[in-house]
Order: sequence, then structure tokens, then C-alpha cells
Amino acid sequence: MKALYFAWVRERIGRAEEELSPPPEVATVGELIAWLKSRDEAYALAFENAAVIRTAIDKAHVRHETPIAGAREIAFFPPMTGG
Amino acid sequence: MKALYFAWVRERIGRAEEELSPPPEVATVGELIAWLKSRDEAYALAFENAAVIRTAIDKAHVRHETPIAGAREIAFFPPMTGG
Amino acid sequence: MTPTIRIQSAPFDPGHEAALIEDGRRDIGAIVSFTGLCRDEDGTLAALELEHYPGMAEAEIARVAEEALARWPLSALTVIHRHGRILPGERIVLVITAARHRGDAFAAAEFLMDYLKTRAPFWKKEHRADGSVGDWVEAKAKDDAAAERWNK
Amino acid sequence: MTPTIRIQSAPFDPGHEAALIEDGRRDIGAIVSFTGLCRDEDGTLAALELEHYPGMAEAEIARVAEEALARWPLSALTVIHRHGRILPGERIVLVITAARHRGDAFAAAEFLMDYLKTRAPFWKKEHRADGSVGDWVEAKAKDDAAAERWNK
Repeated sequence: MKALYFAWVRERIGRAEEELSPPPEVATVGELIAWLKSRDEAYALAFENAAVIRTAIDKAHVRHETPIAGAREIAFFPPMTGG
Repeated sequence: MKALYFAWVRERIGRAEEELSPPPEVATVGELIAWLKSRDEAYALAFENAAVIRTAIDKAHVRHETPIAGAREIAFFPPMTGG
Repeated sequence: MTPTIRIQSAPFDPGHEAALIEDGRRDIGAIVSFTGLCRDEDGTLAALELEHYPGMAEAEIARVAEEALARWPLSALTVIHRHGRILPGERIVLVITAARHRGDAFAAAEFLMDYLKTRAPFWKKEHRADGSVGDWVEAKAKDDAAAERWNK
Repeated sequence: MTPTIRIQSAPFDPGHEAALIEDGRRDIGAIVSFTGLCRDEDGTLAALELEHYPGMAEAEIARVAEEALARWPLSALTVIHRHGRILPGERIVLVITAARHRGDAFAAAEFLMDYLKTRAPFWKKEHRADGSVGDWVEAKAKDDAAAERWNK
């Protein structure tokens, strides 16, 4: 699946997007975050406070408990500050 | 004192303004309305439901209990429907 | 800050009035603009005739504006109310509030409209499409209730 | 009724957008227009850089607009949100609601702004007047609380 990163999540990881192939035991958004966090220091920093990270699957907000099965695009970003 | 009438109060009385010289025992706005009402049928019709009539002294809203002493201009009108 | 208050028979331009407020400022975060229009859904209205009490209309709107300025920290405030003959689809009233934060701008604009409805000395008479003179528009209990909630 | 939703880097004209809604209609009694501006009271901000999630921004605003249409009887609805570099004093976001009655137009506009603040995927980064890159603007608990009240 395609991963997108925005704002300081993007800056900390150092890229705006990439292809992810998590192992089959990674079932939810929260588990995907934990898996990414374990990759290297950049991801660890980006996701250090996982509770604040907002997520979207296929351009709609989802919670960390949401399953990732079937997701084509998953996005990670800080709380929104538009408007 | 000068009296002004607006909207259907004006239409029923048949004039927009006039000079009033109420007798000294007419002390409040409500008493002035009662005095006007007793003048003729046009005033009686204009003030038939005195409770709905709004009043202003010198361009500021007042209640029927307000004394009229010192008033230069007193206005009578229906509830407002601007905006 | 002195509010801009105008009572006029001429049309007004809400976008222009808001732009005048914004111009050259960097301290405004939110502008709320309310435009009230002459409505005629069933096609029976030729025009509204808006009667007003000259002098008191300005004074009363100024009092309502001062009340709004005392309640909310506003950066600017404009109220324009038309009188005379107004056609369906035309604008009748404009309220613009500017503030640092949107909550203040929204609350002040709604307060101003609720108070204008019940306190500003204007009266609407209907002229019907069939040429007859219709009724004076009746005041709505709903408008009194809307104004009343600000006293809580 | 289809809401007008635009995400763009170009400036917009609130008065023009409202006039497009009003044009030729006799069934609108109230138009509420909200403009959010880039604020810089202490003169330390050079610009805001607004990052967004293309595609999701439009989709999420469309969802919020549908929610507003389900809650209030609206005659028209416009939301425009800019992205990219925005200077102090410039406009960032525009929400316009049109309705027969003012209460619906006010409530829907405020609801839309509260939801845009907390749900639309935009992020603001500060560029300081001294040439340095400042912080990402932090989300405010106040904005979450403002959105939360519509769930009561």
C-alpha cells in the first residue's frame, strides 16, 4: 500500500510518500504505526507520540483501531490546523 | 411636545406628526396613550390594542410606565420589523 | 474603535464594505458578514416598502453596536440598513463583524442581527404583485425569543 | 443543491462568491459569509505556508458540507480554502451559507468552520520575518471543543 506523510510527520521521516509492505500480522492502523516506529530513528521520532498522530485510509479519517486490510492509500499527519 | 406616528399607527391616525398639549394629570406614556385614545375614532383604532404599541421618547425606547415630563419628542409605533 | 453605521435608500455592496475593513490590517483573523435579503418565494410580492424613524434608527443601531463592542473584543463593526422601496432579491441589511477570533465575530454578528430585528425602528409594508397594497409585516415571536437569549 | 467547494492557491473574492449565490434568486433571506485571514499582530510573521492533502481536502470538506446540508435547510453553500504561501492580512478560508432564515445560515456557517478547523487536512507552518523557518502551528484544544459542541 501507498503511505503518505504530511507536515512534521513528513519532515521527520524525510519523505512525502513511499510504498509499504507490512508483514501479515500488522492488522490495524495502530499496529502499522508501531511497525513503522521500529524501522529506524527517523520513524521513531515521527511517531514518538503515536497518540497524537491522525490517520486516513483512502482519503477518509480513520482511528488507530481501524483494520488496514484493503487499504490502497494510508496517510499519517499531525492534528489539522487549517481554516 | 411633538408626537410622531409610524407604520400602521400613522396610517390609522392619518398623520405622521403633530404637537400635543396633554393636560397636567397625564404623567406617563401609558396615560398619554389613554388620553389620545379618547380623542376620536381614528386614535381609538390606532391604540385599540395599547399593549402592542411601542414608544420612544427623544429617540430612545421607553416603557408605558415612563414619565413624559421633559420629553421633547414622543413616538408611537408597532413592533419593529426591520433587519 | 468607531462602528460604521449607515441608514440609506441606496443599495450597498457587502464585499466592498468587508474589503474596507480588511484593508491594510494584519490583526484581523475572522470576518463575519451577514446580508439580509428581500424574499419572495411564491411570486406574489412586488416590493417591500421600508419605513423608518430617521434619527432614532441611527441612534438605536449605535446603541446596539456599543453593546456588542462591550461584550466582544471586536476589531471593526459595520451596520448598513436600507429604507424605502426594496425589490425581491435585493439586499436590505448588512452586518459585518471583524475580530481576532472567529467565535467573537460570529457571536457579535448574530447578536447584532437579533437586536436589530427587535429594536431598530423599521417597519416593512408589502406591495403585492397584483398592484394592491398588502399588509404590514407582523413582528415574529421567534425574533423576540432570539433577542431574549442574549440576556441570559 | 450541490455545494461549491474549491481548494486553490489563488486568492478569492468573498463578495464575488456571495454575489454568485444571490444572483437571480428571490428565495434567499439570509447570507452568512465567514472569511478567515492570516493574522500577525506582533510583526514577526513573514508568511504562513499551508500544506494540504490533495484529494482528501476536497473529499473531507464535501463530507462536512453534506453534514451541514443534512442538518439545516440551506439554499446554497460555498467553501473555498487556500493552500501554499499566504501573507499576513491575506484571506485563507471562505465559508458562505445561504438560507431562507438567518438562524440556519448562522448555525451552518459556524458548524462548517468548526469542522473545517478540526477535520480538513491542512497544516500551517510559520515563516518568520527574520528569515528563519518557524514552527508548525499547533492545533488548539479550543477548536476541538468548538467542534465537539455540535455532537450534543
